[in-house]
Amino acid sequence: MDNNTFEPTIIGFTCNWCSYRAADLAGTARMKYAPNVRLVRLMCSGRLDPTFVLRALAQGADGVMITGCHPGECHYLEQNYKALRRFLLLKRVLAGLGIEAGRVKLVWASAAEGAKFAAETTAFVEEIRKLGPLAWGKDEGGRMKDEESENSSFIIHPSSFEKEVTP
Amino acid sequence: MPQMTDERVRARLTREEDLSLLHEVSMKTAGVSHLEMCIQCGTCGGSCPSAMDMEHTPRMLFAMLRAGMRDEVLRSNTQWICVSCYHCVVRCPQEVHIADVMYTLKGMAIKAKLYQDSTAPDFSQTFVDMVETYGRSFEFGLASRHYLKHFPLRLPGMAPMGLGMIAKGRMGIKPKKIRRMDQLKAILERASQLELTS
Amino acid sequence: MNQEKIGVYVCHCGTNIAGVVDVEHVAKWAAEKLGRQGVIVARDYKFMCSSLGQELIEKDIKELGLTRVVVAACSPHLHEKTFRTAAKNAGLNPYLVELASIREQVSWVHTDKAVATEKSKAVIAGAVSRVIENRALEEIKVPINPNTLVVGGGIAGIQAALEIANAGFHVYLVEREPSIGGHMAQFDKTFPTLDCSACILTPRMVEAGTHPNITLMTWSEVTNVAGYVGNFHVTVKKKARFINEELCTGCGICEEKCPKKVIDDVFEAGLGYRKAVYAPFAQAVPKFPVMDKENCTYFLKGTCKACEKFCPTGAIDFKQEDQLVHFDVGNIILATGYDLFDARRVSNYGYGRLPNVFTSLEFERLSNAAGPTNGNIVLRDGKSTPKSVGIIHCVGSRDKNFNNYCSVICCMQGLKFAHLVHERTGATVYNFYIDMRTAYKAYDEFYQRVLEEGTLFVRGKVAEVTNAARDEREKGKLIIQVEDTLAGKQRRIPVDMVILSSGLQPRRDSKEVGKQFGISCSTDGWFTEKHPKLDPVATMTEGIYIAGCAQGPKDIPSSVAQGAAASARVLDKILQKEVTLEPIKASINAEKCSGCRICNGLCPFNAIAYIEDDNVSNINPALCQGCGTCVAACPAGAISGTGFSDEQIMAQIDGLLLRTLEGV
Amino acid sequence: MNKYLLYPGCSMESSAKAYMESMNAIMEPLDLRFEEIEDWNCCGATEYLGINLIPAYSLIARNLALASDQIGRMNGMGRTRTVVAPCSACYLNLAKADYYMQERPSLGVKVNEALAAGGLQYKPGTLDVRHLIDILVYDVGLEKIRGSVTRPLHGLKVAPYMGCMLPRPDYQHRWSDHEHPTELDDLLRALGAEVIDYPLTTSCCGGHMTQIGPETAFELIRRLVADADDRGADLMATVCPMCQMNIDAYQNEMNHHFGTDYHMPILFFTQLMGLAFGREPGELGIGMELVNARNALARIGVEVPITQEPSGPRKKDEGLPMPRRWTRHEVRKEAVK
Repeated sequence: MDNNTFEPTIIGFTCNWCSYRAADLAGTARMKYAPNVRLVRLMCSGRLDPTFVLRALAQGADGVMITGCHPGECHYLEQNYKALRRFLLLKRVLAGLGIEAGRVKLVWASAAEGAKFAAETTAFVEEIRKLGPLAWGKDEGGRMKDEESENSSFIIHPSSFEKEVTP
Repeated sequence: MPQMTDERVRARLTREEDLSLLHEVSMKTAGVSHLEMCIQCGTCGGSCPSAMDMEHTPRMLFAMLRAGMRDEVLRSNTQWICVSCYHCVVRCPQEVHIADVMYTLKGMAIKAKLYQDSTAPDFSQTFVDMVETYGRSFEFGLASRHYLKHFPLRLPGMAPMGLGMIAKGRMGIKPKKIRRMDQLKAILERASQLELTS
Repeated sequence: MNQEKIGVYVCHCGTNIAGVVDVEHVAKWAAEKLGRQGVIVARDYKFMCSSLGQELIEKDIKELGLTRVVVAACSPHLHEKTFRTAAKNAGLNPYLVELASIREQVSWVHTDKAVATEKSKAVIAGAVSRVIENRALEEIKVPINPNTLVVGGGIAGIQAALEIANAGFHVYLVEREPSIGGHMAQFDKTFPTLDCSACILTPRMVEAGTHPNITLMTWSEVTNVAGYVGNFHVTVKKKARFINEELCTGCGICEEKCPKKVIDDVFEAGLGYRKAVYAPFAQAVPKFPVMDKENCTYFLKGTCKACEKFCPTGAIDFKQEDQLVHFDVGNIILATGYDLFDARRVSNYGYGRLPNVFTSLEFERLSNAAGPTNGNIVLRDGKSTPKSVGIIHCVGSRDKNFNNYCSVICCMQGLKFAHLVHERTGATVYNFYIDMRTAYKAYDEFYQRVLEEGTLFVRGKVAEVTNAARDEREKGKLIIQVEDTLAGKQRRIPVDMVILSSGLQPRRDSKEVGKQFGISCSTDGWFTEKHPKLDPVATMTEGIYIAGCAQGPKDIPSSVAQGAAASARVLDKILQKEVTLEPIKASINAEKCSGCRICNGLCPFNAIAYIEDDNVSNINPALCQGCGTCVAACPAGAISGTGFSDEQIMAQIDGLLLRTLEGV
Repeated sequence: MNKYLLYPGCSMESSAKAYMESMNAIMEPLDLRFEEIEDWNCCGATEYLGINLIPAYSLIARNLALASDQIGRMNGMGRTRTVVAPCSACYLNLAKADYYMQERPSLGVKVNEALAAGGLQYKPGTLDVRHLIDILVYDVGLEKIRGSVTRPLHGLKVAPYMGCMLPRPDYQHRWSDHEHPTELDDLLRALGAEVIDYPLTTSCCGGHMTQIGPETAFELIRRLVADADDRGADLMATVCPMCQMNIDAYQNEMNHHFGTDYHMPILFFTQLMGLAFGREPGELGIGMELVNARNALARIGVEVPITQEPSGPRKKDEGLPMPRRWTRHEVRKEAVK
């Protein structure tokens, strides 16, 4: 074990129907991948409120992985497209906040793609490792105060993610 | 926490001893070879216009690669008979980059000195030498030098053709040279170093 | 600091978890470090899912008065129900139980024990934080309308309709074409028994057509579906037949007298003709013909009416119009079938360019005694009998350039063709295959039989079919160029006729149909089942079932089995009289709602309606599927989602990042 | 006016001079302008790829880098993303290098590292590499071509020969079909020619096998020529210098090898366009082919003047690396062995 290696902490949001099952499948098939990702199960990638991502980053995550069903395969018909457009806007917002857009990644993984889930996870850990720890919003001592994190969670009004893209 | 690099994950997935050759060829091929996806259907061997002169059909070579039969594969004449027509590539149901794999096998055979007939490797090398000297290919010099070495008996027969080409003004007898040969040389030199490290 | 009393249970799963995670340490850690959050007990046990393990939890709930439970074990998809039921038995609301997956997400995918143990702690901390925010939920119950809609009148749809009708419930059977019967009606023989397809199908068609519990609607399409499980409102468009069904006797005189001949692209696969007024085949059900408006001389030029003149009962009605029919059903079965892969796309096989290359459906019609050649297998010139025939398997299937999947039926279909050609023409037959797939009962025996008959098998995917002869032997022939992969040589085999065993693909409009009924399709376009193994005929949308090739390529026995299976599921629902829904739903707090309507357009199930008078939006809980997209989108935070609320998720994030350990 | 960058390729200056001349002759009526990539180098044909991967792709990519640079210096209306390659092999190499550098980013990184040694760089995917016939059919359009025809090629039976490296592997999806594309057929029909059904239109001419394994190549040439002859073609039309060279220059050898007597002229499609546009054979390089097209073209009333074959001693300073007499000497030495 190399103590000098930066080990990022990553929060992964998974869809109950595809990517969470892909993670299950990776497990059943005993595929090994980087242990840095901790998963939150949602019913759909469409449930992903961008503030969840900001919350995770504010609370100490170095990166966030969002996973959903392949376009056209959503169990709720088309909600993953909504996740996609939120993701694209979110990246712009993060850039505006001075956070590397690469800290958030969107991956499509069907329930059958355990191998893809494992590979993408490991790859993402490497990408975050290259970016280094997220220093955003942290005061000199380290972590951000809770009041601040509450505020920062809502600097972006969630509706802006819908309004801008709803024709 | 231990470091889980790409390489470590990949190494685990491909630790199967026999797959190392397949993996090596795949890594040396331009683009993504999809070599491991071959289902042995024979579309390539069926499509090949020059299959009748090949010792092994491409399909057989892929099976041999999978079996780790390095010398047998590199010694095969198959890669040298390939005419790069890409029929197999567009028909392959598994999208294997067959023609590019053939290029890879040629390169590996040359490095391992495992080709049976030096005609093709020499032709390629002569061509490359010309390009590295002039930056352009030089058909006349290439053809004459090549025929001289490999088909001397054919030369009298080919001479009328060559003369015809010269007579019709279709074969320059003097090589053209690009202006910034120094630049090209620097690029190729660096590329050769990178080739060795990859 | 909350008031909850939480129990944490860490499962060893034999050595599955305990082999990698230090479960005892984890349990001890949870008891110590998560005490501030309300964890009053943490235990580890060999198999939590065993009855003893469950009893352990039940006992703690009763004796220690636990108000929340976290089980750190396998994936919730496996045992969530087990532990929720255990909690219920002990008097705790089942939705106050959370599973933390430390097997699939930790012990099975990581090797370093220290790292795995640390990650397990984080996963458990996340679950503990989350469970505090869980709310007691009640299951939702909805009454079921006993009528059923079956879409598609092929063999799968007919089977499903008959099963339900025979059980005493009403079925609406809707079919797009003029007659039910589907693709099976086009076939000559069925593998492996070589039963005459029509002989076994038509009795079923007649039964469906005359059953008192079946309302048959052919030449009709579903145009709208609203509602939800138990209570669907369906609109069907009955296209104008221009035939008065009350008067028509199905005598066929109109068809006989109609002067307009049209190539029949549907039933005859383009090989034969029909009239502008027609019944697609002799045994069509219902017996009434339809008039094809696009080709009818009267509709095109304003004169003719030959059919009207000769009709003995005056049943021709040129003024008929399309009709919309509305009815309610409780469940829907989609059995919409497949389209044949268009072999023109494999241009190296020459279909459409080389006359004597035929598709499988064309060959079915050629070999059918009721087909355009009365069952004579002839070349495109209509008279010559082939002396040699090549049958190519896997056309358009198992090929990343076309369809990636195996079409399942093509091997057996190719063998059946080989047998028929051999029997009827005595020609030399070659079958070209990649892998011979003859799984299922009596299929491989059929392969043996075809081998015995002297069919020549070549293992190799055909590279091309060409008319460019290289020598005299090949002149005037179709040459099949292939690598014989068993001989390891390229071969060129000249034949007179080539039959392409084309694959199956989803209906051209399957994606739109899926959308209409609120179910999803795979990337290939087949309807997606709820679970590929354990729930193959249900879909993610409650009350909608799928059967036959609409779900994926399959043969007749499997289609029939699925039709029956889907009907069994529907009968089960009908007999339950009411349906229980998972209480994962979104709801709108009218106080907070500003009536901005952003959420309305986001819901694919039309569950959100805007109430003009109150200037607020409202969610119909029966329609809501619980995806949570609207919850994430509401700018006022007025929408909350049970089971996956903002509070639950935020708490879980904090827990996963171990922020909660630091205190508030 | 449509303006593009041009990558001519080595053959256009030597064995395929007729292609170059005829291409230049049709530019003006079709309102096309090409600007040659300055100081371009050989694409490596099919030879370099079989030796070393990174140098081969760096060799190709130098051209792409030069083209990008040059576009950067162009201004106003003339800006284009398109590099036109009239040679199928050059087209394939340039297009494939661009594609593979994207498909396998590690290749792109290494190639750019090599290019950097020459002060160059290329961002994969920024150029459109296209073949001349692609430009003519899809940008100029068949309507415009039909409108420029003053001498329709009525009565001339042409076998359309696309060759293999143009429609395949086609990672950019530019062609109507990989096996039986119709672009050349349509273009020839627009010129008024009678296009025969030629199933071998995308079969291989033998490529470099004429150099390294002539027997293999002769059989491939025979198939093409025999089928075109069988189907009554007066001549073949090609879009590729290598195809033209193999079928034209080696036809005699092939006949000799099989004891056949085919006389199947093969012209560049641009030569036929030039004729249809009313240009004279001499302006189009007609007569440079070894299997002469004189009789075939006489059918449509085009008279090809008999070219005076240049003779006389070569100047000393233009001397060959190896004089023919010396060659014979070598022959004898080889024969004695």
